[in-house]
Amino acid sequence: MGGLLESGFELMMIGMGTVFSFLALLVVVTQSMSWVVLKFGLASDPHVANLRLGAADKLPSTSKQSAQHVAAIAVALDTHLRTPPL
Amino acid sequence: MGGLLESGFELMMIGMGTVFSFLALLVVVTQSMSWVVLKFGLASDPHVANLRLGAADKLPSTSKQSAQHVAAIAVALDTHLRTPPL
Amino acid sequence: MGGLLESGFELMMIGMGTVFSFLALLVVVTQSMSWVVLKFGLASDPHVANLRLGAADKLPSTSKQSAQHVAAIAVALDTHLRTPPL
Amino acid sequence: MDLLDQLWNGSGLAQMTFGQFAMILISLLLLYLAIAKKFEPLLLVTIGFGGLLSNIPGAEIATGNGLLHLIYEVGIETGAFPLIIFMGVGALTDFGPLLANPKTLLLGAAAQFGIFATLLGALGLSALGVMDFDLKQAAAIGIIGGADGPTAIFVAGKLAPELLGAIAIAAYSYMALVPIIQPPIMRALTTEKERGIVMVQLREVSTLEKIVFPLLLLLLVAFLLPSAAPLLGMFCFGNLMRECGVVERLAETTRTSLINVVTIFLGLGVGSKLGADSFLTAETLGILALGMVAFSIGTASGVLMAKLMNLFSANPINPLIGAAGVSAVPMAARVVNKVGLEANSQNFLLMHAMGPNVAGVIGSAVAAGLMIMITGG
Amino acid sequence: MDLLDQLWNGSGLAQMTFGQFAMILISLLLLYLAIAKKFEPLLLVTIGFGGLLSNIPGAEIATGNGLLHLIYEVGIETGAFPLIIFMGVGALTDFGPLLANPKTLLLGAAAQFGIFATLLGALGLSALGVMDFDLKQAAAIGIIGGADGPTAIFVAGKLAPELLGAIAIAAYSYMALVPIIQPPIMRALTTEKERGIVMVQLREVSTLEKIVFPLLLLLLVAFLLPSAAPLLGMFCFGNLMRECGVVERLAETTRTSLINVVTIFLGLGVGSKLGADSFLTAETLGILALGMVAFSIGTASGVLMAKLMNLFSANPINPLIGAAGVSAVPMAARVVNKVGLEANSQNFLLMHAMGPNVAGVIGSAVAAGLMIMITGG
Amino acid sequence: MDLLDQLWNGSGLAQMTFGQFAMILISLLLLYLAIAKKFEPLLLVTIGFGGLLSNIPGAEIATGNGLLHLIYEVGIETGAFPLIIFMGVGALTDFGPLLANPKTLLLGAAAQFGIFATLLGALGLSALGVMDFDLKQAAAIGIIGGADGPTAIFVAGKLAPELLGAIAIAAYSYMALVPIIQPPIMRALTTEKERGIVMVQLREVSTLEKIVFPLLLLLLVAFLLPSAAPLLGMFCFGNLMRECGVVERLAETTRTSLINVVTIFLGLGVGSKLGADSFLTAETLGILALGMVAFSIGTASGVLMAKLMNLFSANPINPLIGAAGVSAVPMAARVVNKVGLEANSQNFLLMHAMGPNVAGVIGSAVAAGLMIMITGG
Ligand code: NA
Ligand code: NA
Ligand code: NA
Repeated sequence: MGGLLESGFELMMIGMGTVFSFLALLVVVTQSMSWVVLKFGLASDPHVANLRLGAADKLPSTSKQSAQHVAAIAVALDTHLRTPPL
Repeated sequence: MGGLLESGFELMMIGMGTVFSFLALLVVVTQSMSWVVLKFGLASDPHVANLRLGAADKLPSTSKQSAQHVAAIAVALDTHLRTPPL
Repeated sequence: MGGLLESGFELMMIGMGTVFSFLALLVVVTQSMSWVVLKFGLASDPHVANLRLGAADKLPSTSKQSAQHVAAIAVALDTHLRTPPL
Repeated sequence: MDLLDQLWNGSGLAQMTFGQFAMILISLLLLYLAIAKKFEPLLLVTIGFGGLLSNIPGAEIATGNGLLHLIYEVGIETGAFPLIIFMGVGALTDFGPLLANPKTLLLGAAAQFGIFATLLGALGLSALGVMDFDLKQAAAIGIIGGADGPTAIFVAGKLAPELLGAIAIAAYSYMALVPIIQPPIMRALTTEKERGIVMVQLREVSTLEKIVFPLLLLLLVAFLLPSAAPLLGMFCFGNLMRECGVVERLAETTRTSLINVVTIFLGLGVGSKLGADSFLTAETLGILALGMVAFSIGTASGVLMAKLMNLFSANPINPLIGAAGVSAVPMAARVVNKVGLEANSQNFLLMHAMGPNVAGVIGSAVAAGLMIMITGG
Repeated sequence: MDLLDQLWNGSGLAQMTFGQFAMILISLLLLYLAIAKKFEPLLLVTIGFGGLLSNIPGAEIATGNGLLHLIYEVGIETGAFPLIIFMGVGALTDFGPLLANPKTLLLGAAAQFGIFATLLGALGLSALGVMDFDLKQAAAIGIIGGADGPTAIFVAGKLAPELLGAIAIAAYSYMALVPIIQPPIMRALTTEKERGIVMVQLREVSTLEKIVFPLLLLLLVAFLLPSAAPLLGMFCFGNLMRECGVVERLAETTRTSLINVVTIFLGLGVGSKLGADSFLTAETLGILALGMVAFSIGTASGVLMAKLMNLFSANPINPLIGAAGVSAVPMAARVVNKVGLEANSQNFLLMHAMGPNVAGVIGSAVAAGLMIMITGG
Repeated sequence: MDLLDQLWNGSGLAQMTFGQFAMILISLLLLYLAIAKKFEPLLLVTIGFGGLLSNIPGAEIATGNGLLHLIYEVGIETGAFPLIIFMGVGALTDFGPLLANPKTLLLGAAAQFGIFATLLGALGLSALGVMDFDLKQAAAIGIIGGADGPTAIFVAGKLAPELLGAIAIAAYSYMALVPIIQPPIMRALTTEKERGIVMVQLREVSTLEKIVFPLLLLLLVAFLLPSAAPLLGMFCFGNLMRECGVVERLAETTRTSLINVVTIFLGLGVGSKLGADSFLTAETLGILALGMVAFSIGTASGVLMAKLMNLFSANPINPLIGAAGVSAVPMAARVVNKVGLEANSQNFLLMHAMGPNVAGVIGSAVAAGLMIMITGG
């Protein structure tokens, strides 16, 4: 009985210690990460936006192609892009 | 052979009896339920509507808060309410 | 070692042969199918459209029924049609 | 060359039996009926394609570790798929018309006579030596008359898995044929005047009644016929999610993604029972014939019950709506509407037929529970 | 007649025990609270209905090959369903407020004191001979204080499956009661002035930070506390899918169809543990009492921690947001907002409370991992 | 203290092997490529995260009763997940361009030369003693050249499950690298004038042709190569649901919720094969090298075949579209379009490339069926 209570008490100490240490470390790590991101301008909106540019956005755009062509290709691409890669 | 037919016949009698008794009882029970609901005005639309008011609707509304604040909180809440409880 | 390479080579021959034969046959079969469909006018749009007419479209339409009635039935049917058959 | 031999021996041309070839044609016929004729497409497209796959020689899709066989074991042998479909149907069902006129539950009771008459018929054929069905098999065949696919599949999976393919095909085929089977029977048993009866408009039903009803139904099942609890329990659960107003996101998923996914796999799993060996038997012909009888008797019983009730009812009942008591939701209700409009072009019976229509679902689930309990499923 | 006897013997009236009857009433009560009072309806509707089904005598839905028992075995015994729900919650969680103010993670740590105090309490009751919980059971009961349903179910499934029903009911009931349990404690431990503290507006958080955070969290778990990896791993996976911007179709399905389907089956599976035999015991009462203690201590610890942090913090922290550290997402954050507005009608704490709120999810998952590792789950 | 020891011994720092650390870095690299570079994100995000989870020491997520191992057993070992994905891809595929110009099927055939050349390469490396692949393993590696993820996973699961992780990584990596691998090969094998060829506009294809095609394809498979029936059967089933017009709700769910859910679990399951022990081997390097060869040879074969066909064709074929025959749907078709526009800014080849693109899916499934039959999967 006493043994059970004792191991419970020990578990409580270790447990709260672990939870606190873990989350405190997470505070530090998170703050460092944010500092790096902000310091090196990695979070600048253009950059983030860039990060999200998909292949579709890199499609060729030549000045000569007519609006009609562009529309046609857009429709075709749109249909096509719905297919997730195999 | 005869035994099989006989137990089939018995099953038919018992079966139709059960189906009829069960659904007839359901008629009575349903009518009673509806009677209670209508008699005691439990079905009045306001009440039913009330029944459906969620916690979100009970949020504080003070006369002083600016429209801006209300809008801000609405957006926040909306985002937040999408999270189903853990 | 040599045996393994040999059976690999054999597999390659048989494999490419099978793939080509299968797809070549599919070319012929597909072209024949399209020929039949187009030849016998099975692809005419009205026909194809007909093919797609569901039971709902065959519902009675009498000249006397008022627009109101039609609206009511439309609503009812719409609700009802959402139920997939048991 | 060895490999060429192996290729030829592995081909369908070398391995296909006549039975498999016949089943492929039957599967294509089912697909044709589903796609071109709109016969219960949600089920017949999936079952038909499952049948195609199951009769490809050497592919072993419907046996051993083949996908369709795994689907069958996981979802149908356990009863899980029909029960989940029933939950979805519950989430799609509006008990409003039934609650507005609860007496129509009796029409749903009467139409189940088709089930028991067919059971007797199956045993009769066996007594005559034409067929060889035991009590469990006869009960499973009878349930075709319930005109509810998931109920028929659930019962067949419990009582006669060896007949599951034929029973499912019969059930869905006749449900698809409801617009052809029912009208002559309905017209034969009613006068033009009866068919023209206009019924009083249904009252509005409150949300609270709709919330309480599935619970009441479940409690009645719990106290009186627990063996019907799996089927009706899941049905009531789906309906409670629909009506209670606080779990709309669950109800929405249940009646869309979930029921759709399970329908696909249910169909493929049933299709796995269309292998030539098990399907191309005399029993299948017997089942198809008995299924037709079951539908006809159920329809007739519903109509006659409505005429009987009319003798005692203050508000007149159009006897046509009795035919909807077989269930075959929602086709039978639409047929009632159509036949009613022929007699009286201002007489819209659809809403009135929806009461007996869903009552028929309850009725056949009750019958199914009873069968399972008594024949020891 | 034999069949009539069989019918009667198979009925619920003949078979129902008093315990089953009581459990049916309790299940109906859960449904009432869920539907009429909006107590965690997504879970209490499904658990409550599962409880109803599990106490229908003779239906065997929650035992053997019954659907609910199969669901339990497949989804809960394996831990799969709570983990998938956690993935879905990850896909729904916005770590923005937490990233804007990472120190609030400490509030989520403090609130976990409720877990360990309750564990000690459970062992204390056993030491006193009032109850008879071993270390694993006490640990599982303690996790109720984490105020996260899936975490509690996951841990109970590993450490004390025999208590799963009671633990789940306690967890969700108290999460539903958060608006009643927390405010008095929050008011007792704070002054009007403290409750009125206005916090500085949170900064905008960049997409990159949001993408990196779940990976950082997972790496920390991997290096320091791998036993928390299943729970936090799935949580981080869901969150990464949400934030990374390139798998939006997967994230969308995860937080809608997938989480909804799994919620339905999780609820039914938990409900299968509400059988009278296992639920109607003295232990259940003990668990309910201990669960209440857990919530209260967790709330108090969070508030006190916030007051402590205020002594060292440049920017003032409103101590109320510490109460959100128990998690109970999102209810606890809303309660904080409400109590804050009472003290200062211009003080919207919701966003500030969301940081500790999700920190509490992380904190209790960490505690859960530790418990499982140490008590040998 | 004992518990502190236990905590330390249970930590990742104490248990992690160098291999696990390396695999965590590799998994992070996959995530980086998927998120920042958009390399097949649907698969590389899920596989990469699965790889992370699988290399957390002591968490046992990818072994025993761990979630990822259960997913692997249930969904990949049985072949169910790749087949369901194939059904979903069928429901997403428009055979219109292929039906308008069926001869492009031959391009899809030619590109499969990459598969068999790679198989021979793998056996050659073994003959040289550099590697040690048997026939089954060589066949599974060759299928990487098919440039279809589900096909590669299905075949690897049957023939060489021990190589599944490496094969899947190679397949998806090279599919992602298609825009980098293919253009130089395409340019090297064609003249500027050939690349500028404008093809005649494709005709409209009727609904009936689209409905009949998947059935025709399946029948051909059934009669000639049944071992390809699981893959092509599910593909045709999905496509029939899409085109037949009567089960739109099933098709819609198949190409959204269902394929999304299965993609998530497929990715996690494949990721469970990225454990350091099985992945960090010389074989993996060999597989990566061979996979690159497979893609290059497949691309070249497709282009050369198109040039060959051009000698006999009335309507000129732009040889670039041959490169789409490897499949890698839809990336390869987009690459064709891009390279074509470089040569002639008015030349939109996308629709023309979609024919060989889906033909490549059929071609590699045929090759897969053959491999499984002959090497005895
Ligand atoms: Na029925
Ligand atoms: Na928590
Ligand atoms: Na391919």
